[in-house]
Amino acid sequence: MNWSVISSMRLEVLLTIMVLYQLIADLSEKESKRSVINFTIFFFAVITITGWLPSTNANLFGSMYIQDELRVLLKNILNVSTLIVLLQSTGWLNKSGNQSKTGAFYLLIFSTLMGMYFMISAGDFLMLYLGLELATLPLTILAAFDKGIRRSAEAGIKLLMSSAVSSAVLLFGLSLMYGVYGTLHFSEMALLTDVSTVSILALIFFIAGLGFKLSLVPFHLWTADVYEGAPLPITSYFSVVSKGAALFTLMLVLYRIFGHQSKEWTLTAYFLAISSMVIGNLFALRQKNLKRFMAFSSITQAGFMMLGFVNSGALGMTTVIYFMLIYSLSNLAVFGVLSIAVNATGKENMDDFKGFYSTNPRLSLILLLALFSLAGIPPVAGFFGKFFLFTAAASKGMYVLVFIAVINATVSLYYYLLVVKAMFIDKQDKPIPYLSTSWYEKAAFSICFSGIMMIGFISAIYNYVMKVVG
Amino acid sequence: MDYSYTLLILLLPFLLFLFIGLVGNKMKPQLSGVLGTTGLLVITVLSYFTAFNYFTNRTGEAFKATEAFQFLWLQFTDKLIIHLGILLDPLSVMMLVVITTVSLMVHIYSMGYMKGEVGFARYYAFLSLFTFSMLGLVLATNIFQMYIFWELVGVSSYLLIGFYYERPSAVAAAKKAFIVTRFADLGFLIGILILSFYTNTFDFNLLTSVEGPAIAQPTTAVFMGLSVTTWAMLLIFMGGAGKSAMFPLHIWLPDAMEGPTPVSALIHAATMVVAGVYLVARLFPIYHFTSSDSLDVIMYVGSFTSLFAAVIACTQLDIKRVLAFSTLSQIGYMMVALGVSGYGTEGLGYMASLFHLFTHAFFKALLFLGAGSVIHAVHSNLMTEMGGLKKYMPITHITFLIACLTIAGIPPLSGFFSKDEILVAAFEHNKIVFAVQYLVAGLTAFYMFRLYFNIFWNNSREYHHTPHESPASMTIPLILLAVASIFSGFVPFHDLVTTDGLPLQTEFHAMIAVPSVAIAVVGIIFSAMLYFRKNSKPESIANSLSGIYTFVYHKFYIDEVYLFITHNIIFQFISRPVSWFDRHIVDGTMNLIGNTTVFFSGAIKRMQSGHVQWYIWYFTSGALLLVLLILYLN
Amino acid sequence: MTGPKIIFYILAASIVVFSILSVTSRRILRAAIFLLFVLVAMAGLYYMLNFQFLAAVQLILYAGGIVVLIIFSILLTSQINSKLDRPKMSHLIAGVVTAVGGIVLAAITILQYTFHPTTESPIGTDMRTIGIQLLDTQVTGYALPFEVISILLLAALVGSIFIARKHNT
Amino acid sequence: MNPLLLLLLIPLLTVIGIALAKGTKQVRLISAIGMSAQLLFAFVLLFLFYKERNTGNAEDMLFVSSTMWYESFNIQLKFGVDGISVSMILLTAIVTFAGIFASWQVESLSKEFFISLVILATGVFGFFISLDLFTMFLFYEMAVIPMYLLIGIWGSGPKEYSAMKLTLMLMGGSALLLVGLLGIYMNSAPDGGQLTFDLTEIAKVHIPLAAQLFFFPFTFIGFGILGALFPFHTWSPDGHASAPTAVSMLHAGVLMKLGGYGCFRVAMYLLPEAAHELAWIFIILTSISVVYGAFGAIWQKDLKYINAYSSVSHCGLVLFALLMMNETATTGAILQMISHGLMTALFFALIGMIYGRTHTRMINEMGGLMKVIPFLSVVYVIAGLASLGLPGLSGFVAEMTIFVGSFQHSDTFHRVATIVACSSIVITAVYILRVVGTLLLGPITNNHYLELKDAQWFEKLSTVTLVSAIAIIGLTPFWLSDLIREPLAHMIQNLTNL
Amino acid sequence: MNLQSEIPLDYMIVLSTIVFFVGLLGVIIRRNLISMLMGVELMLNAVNINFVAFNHYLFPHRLEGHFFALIVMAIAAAEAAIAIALIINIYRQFATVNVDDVDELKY
Repeated sequence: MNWSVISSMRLEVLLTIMVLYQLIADLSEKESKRSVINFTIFFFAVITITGWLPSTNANLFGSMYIQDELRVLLKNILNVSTLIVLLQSTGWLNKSGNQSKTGAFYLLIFSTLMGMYFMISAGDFLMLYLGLELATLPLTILAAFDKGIRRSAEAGIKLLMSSAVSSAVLLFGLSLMYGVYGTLHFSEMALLTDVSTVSILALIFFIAGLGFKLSLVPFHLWTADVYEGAPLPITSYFSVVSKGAALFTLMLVLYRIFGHQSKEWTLTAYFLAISSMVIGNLFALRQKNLKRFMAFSSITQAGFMMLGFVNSGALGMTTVIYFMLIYSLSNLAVFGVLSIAVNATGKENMDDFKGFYSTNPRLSLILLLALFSLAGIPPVAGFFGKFFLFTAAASKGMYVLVFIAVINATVSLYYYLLVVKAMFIDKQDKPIPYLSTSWYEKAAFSICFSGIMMIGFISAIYNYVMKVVG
Repeated sequence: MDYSYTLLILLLPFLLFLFIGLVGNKMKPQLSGVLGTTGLLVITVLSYFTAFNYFTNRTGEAFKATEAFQFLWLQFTDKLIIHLGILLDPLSVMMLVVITTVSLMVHIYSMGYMKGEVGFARYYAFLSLFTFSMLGLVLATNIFQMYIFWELVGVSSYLLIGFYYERPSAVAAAKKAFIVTRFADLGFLIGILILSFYTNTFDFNLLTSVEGPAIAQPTTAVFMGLSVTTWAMLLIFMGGAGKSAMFPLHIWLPDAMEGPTPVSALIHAATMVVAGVYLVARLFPIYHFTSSDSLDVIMYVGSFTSLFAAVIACTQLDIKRVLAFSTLSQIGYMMVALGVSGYGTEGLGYMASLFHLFTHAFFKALLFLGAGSVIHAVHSNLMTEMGGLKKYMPITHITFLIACLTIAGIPPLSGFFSKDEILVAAFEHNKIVFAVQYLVAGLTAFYMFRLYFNIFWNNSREYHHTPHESPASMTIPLILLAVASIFSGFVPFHDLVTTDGLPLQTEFHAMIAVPSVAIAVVGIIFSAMLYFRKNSKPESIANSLSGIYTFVYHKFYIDEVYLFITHNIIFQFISRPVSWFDRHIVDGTMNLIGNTTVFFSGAIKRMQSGHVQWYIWYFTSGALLLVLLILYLN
Repeated sequence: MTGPKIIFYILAASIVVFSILSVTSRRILRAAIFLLFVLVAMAGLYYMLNFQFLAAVQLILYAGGIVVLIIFSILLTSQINSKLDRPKMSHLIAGVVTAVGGIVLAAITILQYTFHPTTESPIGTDMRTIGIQLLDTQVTGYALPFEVISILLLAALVGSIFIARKHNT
Repeated sequence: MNPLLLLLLIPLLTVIGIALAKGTKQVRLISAIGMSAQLLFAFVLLFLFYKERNTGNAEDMLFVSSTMWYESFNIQLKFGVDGISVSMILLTAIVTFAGIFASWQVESLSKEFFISLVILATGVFGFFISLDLFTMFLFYEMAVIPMYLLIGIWGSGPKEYSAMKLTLMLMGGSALLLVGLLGIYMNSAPDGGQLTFDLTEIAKVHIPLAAQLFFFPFTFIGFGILGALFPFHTWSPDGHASAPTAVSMLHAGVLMKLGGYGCFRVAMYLLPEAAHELAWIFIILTSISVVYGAFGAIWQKDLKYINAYSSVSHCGLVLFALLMMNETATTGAILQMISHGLMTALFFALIGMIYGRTHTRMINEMGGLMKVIPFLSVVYVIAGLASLGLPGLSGFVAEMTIFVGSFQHSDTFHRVATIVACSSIVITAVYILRVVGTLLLGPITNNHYLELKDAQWFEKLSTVTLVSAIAIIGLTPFWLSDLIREPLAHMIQNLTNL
Repeated sequence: MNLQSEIPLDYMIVLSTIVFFVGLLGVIIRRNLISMLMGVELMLNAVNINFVAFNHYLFPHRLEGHFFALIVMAIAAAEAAIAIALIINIYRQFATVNVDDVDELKY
């Protein structure tokens, strides 16, 4: 264990320290929760920053742990999203009932994040599976975190049951892969190029397992219920970080290891893309509860991400990462506004937001921009993300798919506009009163806002992603 | 000789229009009137000067058409170019004189007639606009410039008819006039398009010159038995017929009498309505050389219209309408003359037609202004409410009588000469038409004197306030015009305005002249018998053939037919269904798309049943299905 | 018909039968017991495949741990002699179709594929090698998973405690 | 620095200014100043353009400046103008200027209103100056989306429905468009080499016919929807009816022109062979919409609906002329865009002002307004005369150029279609005069119309601006048609000799 | 002892497949949360059979499958623990462990 190992694994190490700190802080009664929160956020900000420091590529533990520029970037994206989630969660944690949950909350969050780290920089399927479980099981607890609230408990058990089955299916696939390839080390599997029915079966089972976390149709049905039932910070964590980790993992595995089976998995992505976009839209149309609404919107967005997978080249990979980055910031902006409103009033229905603009112009403007970004309206970032995804798909000549996608984009615009309508156009006699935002939330918003406005115009960001993907 | 000053003739009225139109309502009404009149006086002088110059120094044998001036206005293709310019040839110069004269008279007359009307300034602005566009029309160097001013004339006529815009009938009449003529203009436009497509030019000189593209290379293309050029010329004539209110496009003219009487005198008697004649005359060479068929059409249309109108005129009670119909019938004469005319030495009809246009302008204007002065005195249009006015308003009476004699064609008044020429031309060309026109001559005399007797003689009734002679501003124009209509017959017209610019030999045909005068006299006597004194003969006659009478009285119900077509066909059967179709079918489909989407989203909502076991089932079977798809189904 | 064969068939038969019983029997406690039998049979299978350590872990962890947990929770949540209501028809049909279809699909796919075994010489499965590899950081070493799983267990522990304890605190 | 960038900079500064402004007065003032500056600069640009041409710069595009933006996709920030774009920019500047003053009385949320209005204008300006398909598309959507808020918040009647319908249909159009653009992009380098979004570059290469045939409908219909192409025009009546005055002005006056412009600049210019192959379909559609729109307008009672349908008819004429693909007709089409833009903006402005006074738009509920609000009525008459093609006003010039140009087509089918299209001038006359007759003339139907006030200064300013523009074009069309024709010469050549 | 010679690999795979889907069947048809959990355990064990079998039959030169199985067992245990906790939680809230009654979140 020399220094270089530590430096290349610094994120994991630091995070472990965080976990342990939370354990201790939770046990020791004298430390006040508020200081714990402050310290945690400060410390995690430090972690996020250290992530951006230059790091050396490494291949540790018998290539079970791989660290390279791309993986660092992916982790950093997750870090930033997580940081925003934490910033936004302060409001929720400071609520009277939740004080006692702080320690457990952070511990679980960080352990899941750790799991995602390992998913991303896994060097073989064992680590990947381990990371996956580490990223899933604590989340089931978090989903059920609102103790004494039936919906939360329901969300927890639903998530656990379906995720257990999904991971079993994934495992079944892995076992078959093991039988076919004789090893589960990426480095060795990448060399093997034979395509057999079994390997395809295994691959699809594997995709199904990750598709579950990515909430692609038809593996998505837990999404809406869990999003609705879980406490709001957890929901946003689900919709951005956990989804992102699954996406990145799937991407790394498919592009880097199963490149020789690209024909099959692009086809799979084709079907998944269409089904996710269409079903997600159809359900989102009729939602009144905004958390549930966001769930289906995120399903649709996942469908759009699949468009990038249809292109099995570097272009596809780049656009997917780029889109995920933009999607995270936009979605987090939406959830930020929601969480403020929900924490203050407990209202989370679309109709409650009627006349929101009259009372909270700033928040509604941010929400407006975020929704436009999700809908892909220029000049905000989402437009660029979507456009490049479409380009990626079109460059493989998949014009039909692109056409379906753009039509779905239009449909999605419809329901995003419904929210806008509620906020700006509709009136109600008692709208949500003016909501004050804490400094943490302000910071979170400023990150999201600048991201949404800037990313599109600064082509350097895209170029950087492209360079990293190589 | 440099005619570039003629630009003023066009520019001045336009500037007057802008000036009076913009600041007219700021200044005293009278002032704008004076302004307009003086302006027009200048123009009149200028045009007389031009005419004098032009006709006195003819270079060589024939009159040459000279383009006084022109500039590029708009370029379509490298060949098809719209110039705005001034073309001086006998025709246009003659028209120049007519228009300016009558217009000046009307301007002066209106000073008295329109005194104290609201929108006096507006009235003069419109008059100037009309004068401008009419002059532009006759001076046009190319057919497209003509079309431009053609439209402008239509609009100014619209504005003037609708001058009393608070009177619904006036508004309706204006609308009708505009739309009918607009419809005719559509024909004109398409005609232009076709003509220009084959000849690739707009320019009159090129079009009408004998070796020009239109005549030298007539089109071989044939459509429904007529050459394409013929179609083009017919369509163009359609435009002319619209403006000149030839049957069946005549319906707007009687209603147009809703406008102020001087306007009727200017636009709907002397100048604008003869634009159709002018148009045909302008393009006469093409008509003559390339499509004699269309000339026949023109002849028959003209002849029918003249008879038709004359018959109606015998029954009308509104004096302005009587005059309107007589105008129709006179224009019919001109058309006939054009239709029967030949070219060069054969060009008697052409000359006669324009001669009649010339004289008609004066005496018809006179008639209208006289009628105006009567109406001004009696405050009514109906001849049944008049009678015995000769002792109240002597000047009007005399001048009106002169006018009536003129139009009836009593020598040596001008009408006699022009009408006589026309009859001669018709006689030489087509006997039937001649017969018709001969009959019409009699009818004309009859209904004009019916009018005259009913107004000035007949029973002298009591008026609630005694009528009195109109002010000088109105009587002076009457006198001047009377003079004009007496002597204008002696103008050596056949030397000046002919098809080819060369003087035309004409001799006096007693065997035509005498009968025509005779029938006129017969007509006069007949009407004198009926209307000189109050008696019951007219009623008895009317009753004896009541069916025909009412039929004629309602102008053969042509208006009703039109009403049916416009309202029931176009409105009910086209545009209403169209808008329904748009709302319910086209828009409906758009909404349907949305609704189906919503319906589907409702239909599949059971998928999210809330039972985790079903979620698991969807998950696994979905995965298996994918395997099936990827592995075995492709 | 050698001994091992017989034993295998017995084990296999018992695994299949008991697993089916455990998902079909309507007395939940019995179901748990059947599950226990399945697990034990599997331990035997592992043992036959020379994975003694794994077999032991199977016995301890599953038979000793999980099943006890399950039974415990059964006792906590429902009366012992209360019968489970029989499955809904729709569920039954859907489940059977999926299960059978899955079996057929997977079996066909797998059986028509011939696996190629390695040519390298086998490595022993005695405790020593297992122990060394478990804590080795080199290739074929499993130190990292070992560490990670500890975090997982920690998280699971904290989480379960948090959820399970009465929520008034 | 490229002078064109000012066209984007001024509005952006205006937006910032408005955002910082306090109170309706300041907001109005700033937006008025900004848009006046924009108008001024548009004229300056015109003169710069002439100057450049006179110095003998014969490039197709002037003031071209391009900076690479997205290297890997070869997306550039490339701007440049030719005669057509300059004239369209002029139009936009004028209409926006008039629009600001026409919406002088917006009180509720005035700040937001003007901001979104100016953003809309920015999108339009950007669209007209950009030479890169990507930025073009970006600005296109940027111009369309503010409509939703503008109609939804400040609109009237069933505003939510109309706003949503309009936005969705237009966005559906841009969805088609997106596919088309991507298709063009992917085929922009048929014989290897770097793909590009650059209009001028793509125009040089020959896109394979199959691709052209596949993507032309996407592109043309995509733009055509915004150009109110039958049968995709139904957003227009509802949208206009519900939109507030200035929005209708900008939308009908400027935004719909994006459609025609794009159809020509992108669809036909880049996919010429397909344009030739498929023109006949769209010629039929457009000649239908010319007559259809006019007939539809006859039956309407609501002023805005009448205008919307007449817009359908007029814009149909634009596309119709474009499809004739000869120099004259195309010139006419562009002229028609400009003239219709001005006319319809004027109409909507007037309708807004009349509505603001009488609180109804139903013509049969009004009458005799000429007596009480002479100024507005006279202007309305002028607008009406312009739209029925009275010589001396812009409409005549445009329509005649179109008709003559279209009739020059050697093919009989085209000429017959032209004659059909011609017939619209009569129908137009019918509905225009009907409106004028019932609305303005005749006796006053409603007695408390007698108290109505005539136009205020800002209303006069906005209407007079438009009227004078219409009159200037109508009286001296030569310079404009020259400005437009000059770039067309070789574009058409590119279209015709394949 | 050594089964390779006695029992073909396919038997093992078929066995595991059957168990796997039987477990799935249990998850789908059993409406008691606890018996669903048992179904899940069955599935995991089926997977373990695969790993162990492949390891033993095909790739005995390394212990990958073996260790994988080991890890899976550990995770299964953790999963079971969490599941029990959540089930108890549900039982507190809903006073039942019948999954059909846990459907407040739907559509």
